[in-house]
Amino acid sequence: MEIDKENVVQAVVIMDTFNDHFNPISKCKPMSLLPVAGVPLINYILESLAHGGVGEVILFCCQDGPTIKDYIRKSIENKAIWSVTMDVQVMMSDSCQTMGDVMREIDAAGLVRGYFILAGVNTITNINFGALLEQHKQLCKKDKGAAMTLVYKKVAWEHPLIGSDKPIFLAADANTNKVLMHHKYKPKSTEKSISLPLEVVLNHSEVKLHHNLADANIALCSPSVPPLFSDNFDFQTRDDFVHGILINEEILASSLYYTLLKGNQYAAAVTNWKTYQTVCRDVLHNWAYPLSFETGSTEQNNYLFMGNHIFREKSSTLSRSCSLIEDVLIGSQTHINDNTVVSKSVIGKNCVIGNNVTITGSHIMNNVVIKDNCKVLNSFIDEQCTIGENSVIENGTIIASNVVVDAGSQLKGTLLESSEVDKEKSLMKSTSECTEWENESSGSGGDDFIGFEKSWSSSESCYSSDGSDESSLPDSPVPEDTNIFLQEVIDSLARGYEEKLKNDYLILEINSSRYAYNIQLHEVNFFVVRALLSMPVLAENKNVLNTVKDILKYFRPVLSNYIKTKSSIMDCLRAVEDSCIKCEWLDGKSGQVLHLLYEADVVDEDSLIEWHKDLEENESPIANQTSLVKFFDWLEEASEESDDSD
Amino acid sequence: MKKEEVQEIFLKIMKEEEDVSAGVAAIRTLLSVIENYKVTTVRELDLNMQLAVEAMKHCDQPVTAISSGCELFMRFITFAKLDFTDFEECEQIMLQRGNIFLNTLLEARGKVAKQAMPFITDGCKILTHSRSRVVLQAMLEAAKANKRFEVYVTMSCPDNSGELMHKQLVAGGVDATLILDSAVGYIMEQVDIVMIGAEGVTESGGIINKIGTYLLGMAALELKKPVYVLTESFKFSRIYPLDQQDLPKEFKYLSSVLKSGKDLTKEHPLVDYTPPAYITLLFTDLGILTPSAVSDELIKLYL
Amino acid sequence: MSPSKGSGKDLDDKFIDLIGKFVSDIKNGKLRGSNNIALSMVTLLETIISDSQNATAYELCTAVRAAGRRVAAALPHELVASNVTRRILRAVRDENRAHANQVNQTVEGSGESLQRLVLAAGARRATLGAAQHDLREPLRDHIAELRGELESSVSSVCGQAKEHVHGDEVILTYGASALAEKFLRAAPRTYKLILAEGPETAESHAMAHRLSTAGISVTVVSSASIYAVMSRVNKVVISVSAALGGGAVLAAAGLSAVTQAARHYSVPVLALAPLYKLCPVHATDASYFNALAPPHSALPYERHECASDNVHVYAPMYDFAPPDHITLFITNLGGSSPSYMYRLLSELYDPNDYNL
Amino acid sequence: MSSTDNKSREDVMAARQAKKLAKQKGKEAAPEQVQIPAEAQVKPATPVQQEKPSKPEPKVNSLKSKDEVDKAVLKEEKVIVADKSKDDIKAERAAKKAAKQAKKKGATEGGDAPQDKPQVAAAAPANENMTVKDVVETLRDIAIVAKEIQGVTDKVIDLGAKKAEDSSKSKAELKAERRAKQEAQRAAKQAAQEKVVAKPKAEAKAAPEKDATSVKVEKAVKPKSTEKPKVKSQGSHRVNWFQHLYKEHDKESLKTIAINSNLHPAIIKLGVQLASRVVSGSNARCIALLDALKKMVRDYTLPAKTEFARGLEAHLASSLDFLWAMRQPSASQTNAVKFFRYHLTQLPNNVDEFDAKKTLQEEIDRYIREQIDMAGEAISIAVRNKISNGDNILTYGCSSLIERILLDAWAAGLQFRTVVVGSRVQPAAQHMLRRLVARGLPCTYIDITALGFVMNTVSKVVLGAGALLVNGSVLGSAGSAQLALAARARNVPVLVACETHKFCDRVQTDAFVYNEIGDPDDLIDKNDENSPLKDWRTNPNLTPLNLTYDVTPPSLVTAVVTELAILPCTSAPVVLRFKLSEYGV
Repeated sequence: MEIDKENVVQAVVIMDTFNDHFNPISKCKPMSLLPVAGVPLINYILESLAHGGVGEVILFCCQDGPTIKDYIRKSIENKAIWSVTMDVQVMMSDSCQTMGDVMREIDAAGLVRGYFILAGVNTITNINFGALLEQHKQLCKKDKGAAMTLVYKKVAWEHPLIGSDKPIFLAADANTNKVLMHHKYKPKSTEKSISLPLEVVLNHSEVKLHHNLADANIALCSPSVPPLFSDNFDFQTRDDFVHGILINEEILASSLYYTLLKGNQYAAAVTNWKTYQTVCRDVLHNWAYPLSFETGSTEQNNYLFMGNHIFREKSSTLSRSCSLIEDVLIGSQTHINDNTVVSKSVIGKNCVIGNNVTITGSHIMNNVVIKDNCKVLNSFIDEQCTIGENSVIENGTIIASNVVVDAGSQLKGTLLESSEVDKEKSLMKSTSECTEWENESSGSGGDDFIGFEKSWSSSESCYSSDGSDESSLPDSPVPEDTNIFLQEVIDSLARGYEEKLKNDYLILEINSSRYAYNIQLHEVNFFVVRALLSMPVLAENKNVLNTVKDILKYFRPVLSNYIKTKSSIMDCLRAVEDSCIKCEWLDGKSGQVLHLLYEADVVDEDSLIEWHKDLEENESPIANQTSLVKFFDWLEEASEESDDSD
Repeated sequence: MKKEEVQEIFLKIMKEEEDVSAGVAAIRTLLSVIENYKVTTVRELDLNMQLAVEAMKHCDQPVTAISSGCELFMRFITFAKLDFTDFEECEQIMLQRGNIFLNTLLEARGKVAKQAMPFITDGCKILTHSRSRVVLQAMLEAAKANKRFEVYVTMSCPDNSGELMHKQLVAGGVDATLILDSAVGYIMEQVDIVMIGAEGVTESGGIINKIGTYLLGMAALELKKPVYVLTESFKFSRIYPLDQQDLPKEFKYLSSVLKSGKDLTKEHPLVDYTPPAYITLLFTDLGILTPSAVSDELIKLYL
Repeated sequence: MSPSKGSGKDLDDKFIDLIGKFVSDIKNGKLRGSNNIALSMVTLLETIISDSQNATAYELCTAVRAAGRRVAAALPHELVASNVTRRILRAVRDENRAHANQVNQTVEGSGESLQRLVLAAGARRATLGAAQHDLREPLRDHIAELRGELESSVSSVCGQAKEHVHGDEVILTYGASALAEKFLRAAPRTYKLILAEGPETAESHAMAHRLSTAGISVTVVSSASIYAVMSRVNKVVISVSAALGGGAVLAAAGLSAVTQAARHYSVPVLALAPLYKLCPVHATDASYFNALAPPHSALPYERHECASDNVHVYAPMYDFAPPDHITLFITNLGGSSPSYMYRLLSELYDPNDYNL
Repeated sequence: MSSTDNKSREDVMAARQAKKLAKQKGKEAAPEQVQIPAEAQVKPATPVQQEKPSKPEPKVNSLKSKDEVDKAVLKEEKVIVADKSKDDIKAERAAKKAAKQAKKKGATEGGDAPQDKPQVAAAAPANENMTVKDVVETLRDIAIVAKEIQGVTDKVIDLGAKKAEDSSKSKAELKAERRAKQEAQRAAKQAAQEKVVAKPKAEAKAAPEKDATSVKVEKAVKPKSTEKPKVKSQGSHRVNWFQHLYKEHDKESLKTIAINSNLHPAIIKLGVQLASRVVSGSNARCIALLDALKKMVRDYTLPAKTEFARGLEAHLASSLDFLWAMRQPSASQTNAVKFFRYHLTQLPNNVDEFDAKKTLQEEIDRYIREQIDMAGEAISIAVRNKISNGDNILTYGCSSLIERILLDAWAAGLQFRTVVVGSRVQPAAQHMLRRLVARGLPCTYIDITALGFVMNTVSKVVLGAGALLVNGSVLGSAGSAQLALAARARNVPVLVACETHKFCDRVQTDAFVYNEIGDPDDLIDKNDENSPLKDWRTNPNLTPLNLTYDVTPPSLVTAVVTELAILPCTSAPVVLRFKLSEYGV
């Protein structure tokens, strides 16, 4: 393939999803190594690229680059099939926070030579990329401006791929397949009507409208795409890009196209736990052929087919009396003991499942031990976990690796992580989520995997909980001045808050001013929070804390956009400290504010505690505020009680 | 050399070693005959042999295996004879090769069992008839390889050898059920495969086996279940029975009965003949054969 | 017994890369058609043989076997590849025997037989004895021979068309197959063809179209009406994807329906099976027959039924017809009845290589 | 594929809408709203709908309102009859008119726009037939729709077979008519707009695109364009053993009949529906026929000084000729007619017209109730007793009876899995699957080619039947015999569920003596546009053959389940004899 560099089909795979849908799993291992039907995601994408005649792949990692790098190295040593025809290079850049940044990076580094395929690591497909890209090139011959061809799979409206992800509405010219309008609903959105601009209909002889498309997160890009990203620094995600292009098509002089996959082509993206379930099932049912649960291993046919889509690795052992109902995948060396019933589940390698265990709709990774008489329903258990006897785990409980669940514990819709603190937190969280389940399950009746609904709703789910009781204190001081940026941010936020603008726009604004004044990221984090806490509304308002609460609630997306990493959380806390000192109306309420932030799941304990520590170290004025002290006491005891709760 | 002595040796082997089949026992007897009764000429040897064979056929044991085994051994002798002129040396060679021969025979059962392995699939139901050492071994090995399968064993009158089979299977951790001979038709529709042993395999590729096998075969064919026969190759014999009547008497009845001169039509035959049409495959130490392959083998040997 | 059960260890890397290339070619559809696959497998093994530094029987057997095993592991459904491997192995063994001219040269064929048993020469064990000849030269001829056979096989199978298909007959064939198509073209054009479309509709239709343009009168029927038309059919001609030990047949899904119907009306069934498709496995080994194809052909993914939890959609890749459904196998060597398959197998392969 | 899915969704919407409207006894407001929602579900903004009702506007509206009215009264059959028949006539007129317009347009300027040509071409031969064809084409499209609705409104099973069939059917019709008219309009407007500026046309297309009706517009035109070659080449494309069957199939018969003959509209409509397979499945066809007859009887006016029986008989004969020309009578239909004739002859000579009509109608109702509804129930119970927990029930294609059986069994709390076998050519099975899944039955769907794969796990095979012949062989939809054979190979018992009104005294040993040739184009793969078969008409050597039935010999059938008892199918003659003594038919 080295001979003609030019004709080699290039593909860029973005190894991060830039969201926390898979927390806490995605915290402890890179998304790309999350196993779907027993096979790490990365294998699927690589193999399908190889099938599609791609010659060169750039894996772009923003986190855990090294892990991925040596994973790739290993599989090349093991002569993975794709390694023969494809050369894979891993790019790393921890500075990238969004896909936009990645594209800019790529543009800067000049990695792509020409037309290329842009896919996410969470894509699972069996399409022939080469052919599609060729098609895109042809199209570019016709329309110089053609920047990107989006790839969609048409499915029934009721299909879970749509139901559980953000549905798309798309209007396009029927003759040219030029995208005219692209609208992404909020998940489970109830809006029944969308307004189609008249000119869309007037200017085109025929218009196709699609409302039942599943986005496989695949795009065929012209060379012009990375530069476009660089020119418009407010493009954060692909959707930004799409909208940007559509809104000011003339200015950017580029246009979008879309293509639908044929009947026998499969494509889906794992965007949240629900789609994760669906895709796993599809893989088991062989829709993604030739991709299968044996993808990536040179050895095929190591699985015994036992009817009803039950597969078990040859080396796995079943006891006589255990029964597998349907849609079961059992990895190698796993042993299942007597009277255990497994259905609609994936069980990884080297697991030991005890007697009288019931496992339904769950995903159990490698080296998990489940003791006798357990019940595991609609849950995800990551590697090296141990589940004690008689425990019941259900409703989308997600257990990160190396957790030991004590015997007889009951977990409903909980997030469990190995460290004690987290555990306690998540248990608290669970209270709120459990309520979530009820009203959701009532919403979509009899949905098997209701548990996994949490994944995307988690962000909202957090404000449904309000445990704190605020004492409302009267005060109305005036906000003091900070630097211009802060002012700008405050203004835009304030405006946004009054006019109830969409958070996305605000984020854009903030970013643009960020770039304008070129502020460092951590400063941005700091100032955003600072701004939030020093909005004029607060000044006039009587009941500060409630307002703060509302504000937090309203700007949750903004926050979650900026406050992701640990460092950013520290920024945020510092901002709180700062504003508590600077703004009178927050005087003495730092504790409550923190509590709110904490309830809103913006900050987590360990960072809180850490922060609290260095507060005391460099004895800051608020360190010994009663409210603050109260809050941390409460935090302590909360942890204790949760500890004896399990 | 005394006829009784020979019989004694033979019966001793049969008695002492539970799981050695009559054919092997016979051959071993013959070997020991060669050892013990020194002779000087090939001719004498032949005489001795024939005598011994006769003797064994008359010691009240099911004779099918014996005869086929002996036949084979005689053939072996003749081959051996051809190679050498000097009788002394010939005899030595004969003994030494004889042992090799014997060992291959002893290995046979293991091989057969191995052949049958893949046919015992996880979760299948097997019907077997009477007691066959090969079948037993095959099933026990399958059980060891933690395959989950059920076995139905016929009682198989008159000697109820099925009960022993059943006992041994259960002991070996196989999920086995004992059924009446007359329940074959009833059980047949539930089972997936029929797996039986054989006392002798005829030129036609059919088998001679414990009485009731024929019926079993017919039922299986009617319900389209495959019939697999597990047998060692030394049970191949050069007879070609046309029907049940055509089976040699000494096969059907114990020599004692024959001697007693009773009216045979009133007697229960011990074995029956199952024509090749009812047999799907034979698993032998020579490999997995279709019935038609048997004659091929025999022809290669005897012509 | 058979040398070194070890995995690909006993192959050096350049071979492994070669194999990887071969495998990925097939997987990415660059290499299609059983015949081509067989041929390129031969080439692969040839290079392995000629490049392996010391070419004693044992070494070669080990290398070839390892290669074969590796390919088989990667492409379990390309039975042809394994068959070719077995053929080569057999060649190696024969050559070896020829050199170390052993007692049992007289015994034609190899592997177990009563005769050998009786001859009791433990010689059989010494098959791969320490004979240190370089076998490359003679093997080259063998391989050339084999390649020749592969190349000619299709034509020699089709050559027999005239003997089986007569004018004014009604022939039914099932699904699309290059071999069957050639065969039907080779026959005198006066017969009428009923083409029952197989699971891969498009190919079947394409084939129907080609044949009809070639001047054969073709009637296309759906796979549902096979039974209905069968009573008018004189002969059924099918091309198999593998002829198994014991005379059973592995072919495109839906074949059993055809053979059953044919049997019901006692219509003779001709199975086109070039020698390289004969393979010494038996019908039980589930892994071959439970291979699932993507179910799109049965039910398009767009239907939300197939996403609902209590719906399973199956589309098997292969179907399996028992020996008694097949009247005649047509190989390069002419017609042979299912009951005779065991013989062909034992002539082609060495029993020790039955499972690689 | 999903375009139909898509469509179906909106049609469902439309249906609901319609019901809602129906409640407010068809105000004049109704029509506009009605057709808007049909399309407007997804894009209320398009101006198209507003300006859409072009020339035939007023008439159509009135018609529409009619539609609504009779949707409203759909529940009670008495009234529906009148309405349906009436607006039916209008439907025909509308269609005819539309077509005429189209033709005129086409004639006036010799097809400048491509869309025009086919119209001209088609319009040329005989506008009578073409109008019918028009309706046929549209109706064929609706066939799917009808099924969908059946699927959604689960009436099919709940109120026993009779109601089910009737309701779903009438829905189908209503939709059919409304669509028919819309098509007519659209076609007309199409033609009209060809010569107008490109823009409105553009919208006209833009609008439908979404609910996939534009596809239909094409459809409505395409078949006509291909019409000529078809007629021409037909001779060469007849599989010679089936020569005797082809004439029954070809659509020529549609040309010959004169719409404005004295045939009863209900009959004409039924004819069209039969020809276009809107009404299919022997039960449905039987009920439809009886229903039509009932209307005919009711509206029959006795000519002066003729005996009622004779007069009606004559009338009946002519109508039947028409119907059978449209599609071969199914056994159920012939039996129904036999029964009707019998009661006609039973009438005393001096009977009063009113009483006569009354008795006849009652008889018809009784027949439907006893022979179909109650029979179905009896059979369902009988089969249910044969199903045990953990069974794997395999069934083929789509049969209202089987569906009823399975759903009842499931409702009765039996735990079993259903294996639905379909074949590519007949999509019916997929609808079956859809309906079963909707009720939560665990299902497995396979193509008929996968039979061998599942058969070893199947515990019973339950088949529906078109007819049970007197020699015990079963006339079922093509493929059933194959199932029976495969089942036999695995010793799986095969049950054929068949009401005794489908027993018929014909004898048949293979699928050639009597059969029906389906539309050869169904064989061609719809979803790849350049299918190698598409030009088969120009290739004399290539003949797609699409059989409708095949015959399962008694040896392959374990038992026939009838309302009388579970019988060996060899005892068909006994049943017939028994019925003769019972009902005189």
